[in-house]
Amino acid sequence: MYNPTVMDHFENPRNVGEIADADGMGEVGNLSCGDILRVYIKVKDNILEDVKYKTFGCGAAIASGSMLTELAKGKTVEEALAITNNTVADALGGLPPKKKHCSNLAADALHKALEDWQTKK
Amino acid sequence: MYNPTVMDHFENPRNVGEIADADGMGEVGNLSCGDILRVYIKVKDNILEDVKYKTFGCGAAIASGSMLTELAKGKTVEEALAITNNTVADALGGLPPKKKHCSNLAADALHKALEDWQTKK
Amino acid sequence: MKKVYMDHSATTPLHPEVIDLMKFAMEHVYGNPSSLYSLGQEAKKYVDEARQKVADLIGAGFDEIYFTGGGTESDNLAIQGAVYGNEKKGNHIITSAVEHPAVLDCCRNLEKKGYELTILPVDQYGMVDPEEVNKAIKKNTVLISVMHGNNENGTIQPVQEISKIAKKQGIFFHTDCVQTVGKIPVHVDDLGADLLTISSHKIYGPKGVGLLYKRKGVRVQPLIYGGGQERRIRSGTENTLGIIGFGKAAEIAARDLETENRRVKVLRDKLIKGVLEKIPQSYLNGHKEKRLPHNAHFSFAYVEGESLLLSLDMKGIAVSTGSACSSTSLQASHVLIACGQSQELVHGSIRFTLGRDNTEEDVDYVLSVLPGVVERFRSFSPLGGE
Amino acid sequence: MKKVYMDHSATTPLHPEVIDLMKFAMEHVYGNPSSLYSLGQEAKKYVDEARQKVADLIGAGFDEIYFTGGGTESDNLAIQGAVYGNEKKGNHIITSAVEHPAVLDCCRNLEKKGYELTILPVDQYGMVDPEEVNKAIKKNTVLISVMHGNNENGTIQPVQEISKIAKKQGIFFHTDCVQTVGKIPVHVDDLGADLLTISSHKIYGPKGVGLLYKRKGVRVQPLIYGGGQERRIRSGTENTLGIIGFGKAAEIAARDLETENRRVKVLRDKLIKGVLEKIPQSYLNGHKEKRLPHNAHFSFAYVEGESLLLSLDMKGIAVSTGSACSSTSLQASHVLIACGQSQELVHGSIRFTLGRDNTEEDVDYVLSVLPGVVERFRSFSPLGGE
Ligand SMILES: Cc1ncc(COP(=O)(O)O)c(C=O)c1O
Ligand SMILES: Cc1ncc(COP(=O)(O)O)c(C=O)c1O
Ligand code: FES
Ligand code: FES
Repeated sequence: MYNPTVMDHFENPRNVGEIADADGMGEVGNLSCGDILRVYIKVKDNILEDVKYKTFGCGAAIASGSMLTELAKGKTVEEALAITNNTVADALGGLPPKKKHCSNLAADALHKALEDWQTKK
Repeated sequence: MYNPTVMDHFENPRNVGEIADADGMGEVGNLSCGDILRVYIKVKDNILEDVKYKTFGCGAAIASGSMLTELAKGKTVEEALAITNNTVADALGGLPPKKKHCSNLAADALHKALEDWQTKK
Repeated sequence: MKKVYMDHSATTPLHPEVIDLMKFAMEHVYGNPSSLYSLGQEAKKYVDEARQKVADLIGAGFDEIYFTGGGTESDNLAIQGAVYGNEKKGNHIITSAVEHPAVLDCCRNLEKKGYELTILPVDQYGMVDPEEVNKAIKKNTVLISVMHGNNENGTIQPVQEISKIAKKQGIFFHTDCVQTVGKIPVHVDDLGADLLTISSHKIYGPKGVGLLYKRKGVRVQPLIYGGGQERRIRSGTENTLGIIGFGKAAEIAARDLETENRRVKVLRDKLIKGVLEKIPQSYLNGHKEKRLPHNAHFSFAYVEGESLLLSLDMKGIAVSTGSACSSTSLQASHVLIACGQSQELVHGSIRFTLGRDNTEEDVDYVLSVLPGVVERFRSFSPLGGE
Repeated sequence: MKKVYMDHSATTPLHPEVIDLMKFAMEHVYGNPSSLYSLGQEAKKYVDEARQKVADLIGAGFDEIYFTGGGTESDNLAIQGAVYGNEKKGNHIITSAVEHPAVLDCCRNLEKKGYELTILPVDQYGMVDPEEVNKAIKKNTVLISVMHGNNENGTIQPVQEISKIAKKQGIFFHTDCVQTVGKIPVHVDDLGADLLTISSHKIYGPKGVGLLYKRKGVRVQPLIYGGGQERRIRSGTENTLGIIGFGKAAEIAARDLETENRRVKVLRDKLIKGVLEKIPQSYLNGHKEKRLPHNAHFSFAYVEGESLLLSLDMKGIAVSTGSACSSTSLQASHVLIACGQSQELVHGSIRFTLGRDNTEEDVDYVLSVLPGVVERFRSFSPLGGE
């Protein structure tokens, strides 16, 4: 069902976990499937120094979270804001049509985390 | 589809043909299938001395005609009148349900031939 | 005893290559294609491969193929599905008098339920006149269904012309290609079909599997609801083994179409010539040129088809009479009746349909046996000959 | 890698004896059962033999069996057929919230078309209360459809009591026995069924073939019209190969029912015990005693089913999550929701269904692998554990 890149990120998800003293946290629940993804960010000098995630979600959600953290880490806030679900899905080499919304989870959670950081700042 | 007795009478039908100077002739056409069976009889001293038939009909019609002529031959007129489609079908060891009407053809044609003989007498 | 199977329009034996693949699949492909684990996805891969092969055979898109339980189901899904799925467009159906019962009885049933039905007449060859289609169209016509090649007398319909008329009026066009696919080119765009039926067991694949081609955008309501397989159009666990065999059969049909049918046509022509020469009062049914390459369909005066069939069977020759797909019914062929043939002549009709396994010897054998058999039954018959 | 298939409720591999017979049939039984010549009649004989075997399996009469293209089609034929065929009797259907989509979606579609539908609730085990059936009956109730055993949580319904109520009121009773046949005794008279569904591929027969049992005298309108096969109830050339395999599978199911299911139940009980002991916050779904002998269905808090399934697959274990028959859908199991389980817990549900090929080693292997996998995903989860 999933391509090898997705399966790799599913088997060995990068950056799973929490950041205790995170600067921002975003959680998104997906209505259509009931899954949840949470992203933690650590921002320093406008750079996303650390990005971690946790998910209660399907294979695509796990892989999307993993890919998202890899994409976002080390990016500027502006660059991070430009990451969309398509960026994630493309970086994963594509997701099955029914699983497109799973990459939304990840991108949306990141954006929420950035908002959170913005308000707290 | 047909049992061995039917197949035997189909392969080697008895008494096929016409009786040139028949005392009675009966022809029946079946509406449900379009088939036709004709019976010729020769009656002497109230006995069916000879019985012959021709048919434009299915395997069951051919076998029924054959069995009918065998059953009727040598019988008294009264005995012949008592022959029904069931008599014929039973003597053949049974016919498939959809083919019950084929034995009607034979029995009815005999009865018509007997009527014909009666009126001509 | 010599065995000659000449009823390939009724069904065909499995092609040896189909058997080989199915034997493999029986042992190794047992997952449910809807299952997410690898065993299931493996089965899905095989089903998708088959889908691509049948799509290729008829020039369709992968996503335009819907596997079903056979040609009959596909016809019903096309017709009931298009009619129920487009109730706003209209409630009038046009079909022809020579369709397979899978189309005709399905349409008649809709008529009973209140839909309007026009059954087009045919000429003596069983051919529909496109002009008649034009005349039959009403404001509320939603579907026209005319078969590609006839299963009894082998006549090929002017499907292209009919589909053009349908298209011009924005009416969906369905064509039953069960008898033509693998025999003559069948291409969904050339034929202009919105919906198209194929059955596996007529092309050396297994029975109980068929497909509906549905052009993208054509709305069809399912007949069968459930797990949502076949993109919600036909629910039910996929008949993986059947589909795999069907796919292989389609691949072979595409590969061998030309050579095989050229070969069979030569045999068929010899059969027709021989029969008409050797047997007095024998008539070829269907169109002389516009006919399926493997079909030879005759009426013999003064003999009844079933007895002929049984006698030929005793001599090892398998053929059919009347409407082969429902030969347990007693009714005379509706196709020949529609062609204006007399009831009696219709009763004496026999269909020879040749196939891969037939040789010239088979034809010679039939030609050596048939005249005597016909002659014998004529001698039993109260009709004619007097 | 060790391979453990524990998704026998999704589908089963072909039984070796079924394979042998089907291999033979592929080469030798190729006539069309409707054809009158010997090759056709020979095929008919095989189909009739299979018909007798499936009839024997469920205590039905030979003439009460109608072969179809699968369990889904049989459910649809039973429901749509009985409803359309008895419009004078009424237009209200009663079913349960835990039916397979083949029943539930079929009923919902009828509701859209204007029929009345009552969907009965179930208790926490997924059990229908016969008293609820009684209360739901109206003057215009024409059909009650309640499944025998549930395909997800394995709960066995009080079908006998429900059918008695139906009978008393002169209402037709249909029961989906796809999951129970071959697992526990299924006898049409004991169950009091007027209509009953079975699918071949759940009992080690081929996919794409099933049957509808229809008690003599029960009126059913066909879904599919055509050549009039299956005594006019289901037209279409018979899936001879599939039917032959189905017949063999039925014979084996009857023969091995007791011994095999006693064996499987022991393994299943060990699996349940082990999982509940080893994995904290794991819950057994379905009824403890009134459940199918091969079914073990769990919910694990804080984990999502698909990722569990994929991880187990990587370790060679094939199981399913949610509604297995349509696991490509994202919806959470309607069965567990109907049982009142929370969305999140439902999401972490996994079904193990054991079968002929499973051994005690398989169970031990699962018990050695599963706890770690669950633990790992819990560590990924933003839920719980905090
Ligand atoms: C023209 C035509 N349409 C439909 C069918 C039905 O297909 P199936 O036998 O797969 O049900 C047949 C053959 O039986 C046929 O010849
Ligand atoms: C209870 C139940 N009913 C019906 C079906 C559908 O049967 P089939 O897969 O043969 O279409 C299934 C399985 O898919 C089932 O588990
Ligand atoms: S299905 Fe819910 S996140 Fe993928
Ligand atoms: S079918 Fe006509 S006489 Fe038998």
